[in-house]
Amino acid sequence: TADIAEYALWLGDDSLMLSQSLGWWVSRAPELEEDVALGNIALDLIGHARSLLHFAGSASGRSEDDLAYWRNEPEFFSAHLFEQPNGDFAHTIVRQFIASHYHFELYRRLQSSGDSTLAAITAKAFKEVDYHREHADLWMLRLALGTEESRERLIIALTDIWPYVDEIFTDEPLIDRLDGIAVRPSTLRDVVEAGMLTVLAECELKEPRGFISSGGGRRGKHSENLGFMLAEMQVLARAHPGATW
Amino acid sequence: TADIAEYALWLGDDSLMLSQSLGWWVSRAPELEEDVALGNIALDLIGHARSLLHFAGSASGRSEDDLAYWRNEPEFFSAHLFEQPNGDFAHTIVRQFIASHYHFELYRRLQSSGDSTLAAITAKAFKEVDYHREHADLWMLRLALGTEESRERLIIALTDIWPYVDEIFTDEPLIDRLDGIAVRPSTLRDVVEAGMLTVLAECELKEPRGFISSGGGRRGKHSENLGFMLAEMQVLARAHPGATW
Amino acid sequence: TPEEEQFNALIEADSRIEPRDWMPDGYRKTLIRQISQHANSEIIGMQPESNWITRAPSLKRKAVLIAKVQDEAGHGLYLYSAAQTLGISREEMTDQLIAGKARYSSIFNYETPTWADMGSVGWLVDGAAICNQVPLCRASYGPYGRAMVRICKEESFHQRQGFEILLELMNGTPAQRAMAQESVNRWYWPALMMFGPPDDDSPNSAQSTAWKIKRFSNDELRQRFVNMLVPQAAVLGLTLPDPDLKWNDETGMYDLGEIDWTEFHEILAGRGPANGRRLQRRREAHEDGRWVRDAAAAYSRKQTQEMAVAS
Amino acid sequence: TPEEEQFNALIEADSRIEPRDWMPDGYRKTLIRQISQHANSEIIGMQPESNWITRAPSLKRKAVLIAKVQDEAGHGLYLYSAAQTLGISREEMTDQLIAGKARYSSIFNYETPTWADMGSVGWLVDGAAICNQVPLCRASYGPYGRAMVRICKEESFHQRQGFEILLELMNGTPAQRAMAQESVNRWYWPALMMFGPPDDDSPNSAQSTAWKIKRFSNDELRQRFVNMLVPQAAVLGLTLPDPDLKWNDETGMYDLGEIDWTEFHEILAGRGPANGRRLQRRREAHEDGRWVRDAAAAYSRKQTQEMAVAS
Repeated sequence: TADIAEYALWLGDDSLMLSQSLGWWVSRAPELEEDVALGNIALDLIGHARSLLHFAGSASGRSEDDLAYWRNEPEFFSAHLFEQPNGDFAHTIVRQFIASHYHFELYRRLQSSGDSTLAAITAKAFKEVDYHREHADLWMLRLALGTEESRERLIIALTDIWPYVDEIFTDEPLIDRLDGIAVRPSTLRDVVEAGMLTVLAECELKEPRGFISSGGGRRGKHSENLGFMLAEMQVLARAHPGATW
Repeated sequence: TADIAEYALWLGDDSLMLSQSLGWWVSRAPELEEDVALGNIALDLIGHARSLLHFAGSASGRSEDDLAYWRNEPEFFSAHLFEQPNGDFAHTIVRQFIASHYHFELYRRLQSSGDSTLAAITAKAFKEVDYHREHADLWMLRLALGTEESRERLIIALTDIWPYVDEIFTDEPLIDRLDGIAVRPSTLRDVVEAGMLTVLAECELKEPRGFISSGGGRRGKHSENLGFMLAEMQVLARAHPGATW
Repeated sequence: TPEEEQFNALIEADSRIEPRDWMPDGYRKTLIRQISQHANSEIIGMQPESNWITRAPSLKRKAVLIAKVQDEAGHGLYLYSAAQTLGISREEMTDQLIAGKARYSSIFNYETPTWADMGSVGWLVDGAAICNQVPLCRASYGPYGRAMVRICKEESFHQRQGFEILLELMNGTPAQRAMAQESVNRWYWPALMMFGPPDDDSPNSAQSTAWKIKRFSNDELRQRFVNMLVPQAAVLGLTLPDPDLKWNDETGMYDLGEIDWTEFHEILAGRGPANGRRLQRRREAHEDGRWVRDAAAAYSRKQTQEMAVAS
Repeated sequence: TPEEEQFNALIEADSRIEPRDWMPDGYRKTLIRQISQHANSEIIGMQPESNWITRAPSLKRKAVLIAKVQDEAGHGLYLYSAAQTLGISREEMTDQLIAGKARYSSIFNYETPTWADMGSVGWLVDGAAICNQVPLCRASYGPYGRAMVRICKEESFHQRQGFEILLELMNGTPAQRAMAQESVNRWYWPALMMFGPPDDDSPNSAQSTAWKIKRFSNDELRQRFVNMLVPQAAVLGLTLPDPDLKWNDETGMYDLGEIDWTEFHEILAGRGPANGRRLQRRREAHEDGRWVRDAAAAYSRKQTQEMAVAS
């Protein structure tokens, strides 16, 4: 149905935009091992995005590339968290930390979705985001307990990125129409936050308090960064309408 | 003639790409005074670019915006210096330093070009680039003689940007066809370099030695940064073919 | 006290208070708060517009936009100078802003996802700012009033530019017209909220009015603004998104629909679209620029020393 | 010496030299130079391709490209490990690279202005690399040879992907076909130069050949490469930009046009299209990552201490 397709776009756009940012790191990471690790995560995410976009477009005859390259900003449904710029490595890690804890719990539950395609896609993805979560948790510890500078940078990054946590747990009317198929975002909050707070406690850090972004990504209202991301991501494809690659 | 138009594109594209980068600083400068100063310089440069592009397009019926927004990368003629990314403030200042010393001497001579339009445009621009040069020279001194950190950053920026000096003094066949109209780039080298070396001496710095980029901007061969710049600069205009703004 | 009487007399006579004059602590504090808040608004206000500098769809618009954002930096400078005459330093004001302790106009916590927002910000936001600011040109504190005279001149220019952007869009393609209307729909109500809460809910206003820092009530200014907007919207061919907006023959003014203040209070409480991002970017620019400011200061110290040695 | 005899015997017998074995100083130095140069080439070689990751024109191509650049990081790691067995540290190699004191393949000083370059780099550059590298899988030094086995497997996969990109372009629109041909025109000669100067101008080759580090001459490998390319170009419908290229019935090989080595020597001398930019970006990534590496090292030290205390 159109509702399931839209829900698949929520998930697919999240992964697509996150992988778009992570891909930048490959060749620029702090060490070669991280070029490989961040590259792996970007690859997993782009894989999830492709499956989800393919699924979302199948009813309306649109390919994954139609959806990735030929939609305009208000037609994307990513949450703002997934559109945040890379910042320094600490910002990237905090973004990964939140995203992967969220993905882990979301995909864990979606495996028993009433929609068998969604269930199959997320069953595969679940194993991969488990690794993403481990990778992020370990870096959270290293940065928090490593040096004074790394701890300071991590705290700044937490302040900057935490405002985007709220939106991913916000229910939208679409969810009411997908009972048994989608996971209601608000029901994820407790478990996901508890998981993150456990890691933060090991990091000897408290939950950041401060701004809360009002979001709107699920209604096509995006943070200012998305326009720049799409300009770059789509530029070549759009210069050659109708071409295949 | 088509040759004069192409020469006007050389100059116009240089200013256009430089102002495109400088514009980014407005709202991000190290102090409010620099938001204003870099904004002024960006405005001057965009003014020069508009006059030159307007002139370049007049024979072929193309507007300044046709030329700015609807040419593809190989149709631009900017030298690589003018396409270098902002980097940190020191990179921006070194880029300005070279660009404005070059512009100053170039426009000084072009005022007596056999082409009256070029002469008129550059007569006005000459006064402005004189200020740009003063601004850059002063910052060179501040950064060179300010703190250890600023000196170190300036030296790195000089190393990174100096490779692009050579290209702006390189003659191309077009110049042979514009005797009395264009300024032969190679004839600028001694004066411009002497002017820069004087400032570097005040900075207690030697001429940087290292790589020399082989350039090619005047033949439409660009540095890797230009594609990213154009993607951003042109994205909105290209999304609305035929629209006016 | 005699100083107090003199101060009151100057206020009474609509004269200017100057930095060297005695003034009550409350007056000084109120002004510092208001002027630095205004300066911060100019500085944070650069962000939503600088967002489109690199993507402006014509070179002319790009130039106009750079000039505008640059003007805002200039306004920040005038206002910081005015506040400094009251005994607060620029560093203090900057630090308060970056630490999230100083306020700035909530309107700049909205984002500018489309080019049409460059029109709406000029037409609606600068328009509302002018209605707020024109009376401030006569503010009792001299340096503030004089800064506002310069600022108001430039702001009215900015408002015209915003109007022009929207006009060009409304004369354009269907996509451009839709872009303009969608943007005005988003900005209209937030612009009305720029005048602050309704009069019966505005605690600080009475004292400020007595001191002739404030000269009209929030609701009065809001009404003026709408009276000005309606005919301009008609010229543009834009619909203002208030179904209850209509001419009232009795009052000779437009009746306004009910304002939903929930969003306003949410943003004030730090739950707006871009509160975090605005402060983040200001902090980053400030931190990234530290070594540059340090270099300039060190260089200037060395120059002074050299001159002292030479003389 | 007996050690020398044993070493020579191992070489003679086509056996592997292992890290614990005695080896002549020159052999060790030559290997360190060659392996670290090769590692650096993989690392710098990530740049021209990562240039298109964010702009790849389809999600499939984006994924393939990320995987490829990531493989290069992996190759860098294998090769650094192999070099480390010879007594040089990763830090030393990294520092030499960033200081501009270590070489890397000149081919990566070319830029990739178009998407078609992702095809040409794969087909031509990786193709040439494979011709160079396959013999190295039998290199006398064990760790190097084994690293090369893994690398060669992946490289041949990369070459196929480059071929596929070009094939897709050549099956596409006229603009895509033009993009492919233009790119191949730029990369063909530089790829041929990857095999190094002509044999009569290649000073270090004799000793390396004796030590079985090098197994074929530059010109032999270049010839093999062209023999492989010509039929593939025919399948693609691409013209190789050498008017003198033609089949020679006598030799049973293709005759090649004269290579203009001027550009090659210019780039070696630091006057290429992107020498400065490549080192700048590597330096920036290295410097930007310093605090991260420091944090990881500090954390790991603390963990070790805690475990020591606990036990």
